[in-house]
Amino acid sequence: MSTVNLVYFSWVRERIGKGEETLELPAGVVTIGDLLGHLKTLGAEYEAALEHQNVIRAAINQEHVDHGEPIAGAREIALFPPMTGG
Amino acid sequence: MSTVNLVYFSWVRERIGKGEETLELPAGVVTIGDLLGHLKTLGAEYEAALEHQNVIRAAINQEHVDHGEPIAGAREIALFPPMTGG
Amino acid sequence: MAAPVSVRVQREDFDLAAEVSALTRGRADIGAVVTFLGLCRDEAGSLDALELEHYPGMAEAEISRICHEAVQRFGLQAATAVHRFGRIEPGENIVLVLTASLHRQAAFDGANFIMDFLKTSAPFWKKEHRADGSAGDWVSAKDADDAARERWSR
Amino acid sequence: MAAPVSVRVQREDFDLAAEVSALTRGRADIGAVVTFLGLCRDEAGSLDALELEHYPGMAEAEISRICHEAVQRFGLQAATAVHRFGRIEPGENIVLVLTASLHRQAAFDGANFIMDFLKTSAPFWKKEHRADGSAGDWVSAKDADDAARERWSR
Repeated sequence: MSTVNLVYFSWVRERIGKGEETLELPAGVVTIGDLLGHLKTLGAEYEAALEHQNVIRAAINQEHVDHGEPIAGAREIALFPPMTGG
Repeated sequence: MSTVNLVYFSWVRERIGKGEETLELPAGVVTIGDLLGHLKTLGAEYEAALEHQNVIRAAINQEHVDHGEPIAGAREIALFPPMTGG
Repeated sequence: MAAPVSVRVQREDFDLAAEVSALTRGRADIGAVVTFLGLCRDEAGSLDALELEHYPGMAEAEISRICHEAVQRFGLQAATAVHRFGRIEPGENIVLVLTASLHRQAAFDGANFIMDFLKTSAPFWKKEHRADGSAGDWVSAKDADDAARERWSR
Repeated sequence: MAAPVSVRVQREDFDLAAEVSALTRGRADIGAVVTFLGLCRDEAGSLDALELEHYPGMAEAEISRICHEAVQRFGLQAATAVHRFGRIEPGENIVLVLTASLHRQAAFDGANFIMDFLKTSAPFWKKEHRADGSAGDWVSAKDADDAARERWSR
């Protein structure tokens, strides 16, 4: 088990119903993709937020990463939709 | 014979030694190119100013024209080097 | 000397003239300054306001990374970016980018590059509040913005 | 309604913030404003000042033609250009171009287009006064500026 701080933004945050949380992850969760799959087992709100898994963007320690990125050692993992600033 | 108002700028003005003048043109002067050729017969200062005839730019009534442009009816003809504003 | 990069993410409005002045003051080696100002449009009266959410910390970090890349790539003398968050009404400022360079094309390209990457990489999300009081939607990312960014791929 | 084009040729300095404000004030339909500011460089201390000569009347007319073409070509909501003449010292402003549009790329392209044509078509000529007191030369036109203009040929 490893502990990870998660932060959510925009409609990912709204659908999950919270902006941040700390979770214990089972050993099989190695990459961002694994994490998304794991979160979807935690309830309908996670399923709704992460339904279209391929559009979800992720950042580890405030840097963009792909879904294949290993999460070992991450202080903070952020999940959010495509950005619409500017 | 036709009468034309000429204006000069930058080093064309400096070499000719004046910023404007009114000239009577002989009948054979039809285009800007003809005008440049005629001016060069008027003295060493014109020859020096218009020596590299192909780099001289011209405007008729404040609009850019090519050397082949007829000058009939021109109120004002301007001769100047390539522009360097901005 | 590394070219100065200044990035701020803030709720309050910014002052374009003050930013230009901060960038050019006391130096006579800059030939060109390009500024980009992004404003909130009223969408023909249908928009009451935008609510801009951002990822504090990462927003500043990501915009800094983009600005430094632009400085490097286009040889800029300086780059500044200011992005607002919170509630922004039609006609109000959202984002400001400034670039300075010896010659004009670098400043144009640098500001254009920064905006293209800022649009698609800086962690900001816009929610619309409609003038008719209906629940606002999150603005969808545009394919055109991804395409604009792809122009810069070498 | 035709997009407003404002062109001025003047000896005195201009105020960038006032020009942006004049262009955006009282309207909430503009999404992007790009400004280009051209400044006099000191050329590593060798330049005392530039003397800008212009063709009164044609300078305004030619810049107006360029701005109207940019408005038409890029669908701009507004365009402003101010060009100074006379003696201009290092660090001082020379030229200002502003473009406004719904979306950012039109404003970027419009300002870039106006500057490329202004450089090669607006009747201005720069003479250098050197810091060592030697007689200044007229600045030569650059092939690079002609090439920049040719980019826009359809």
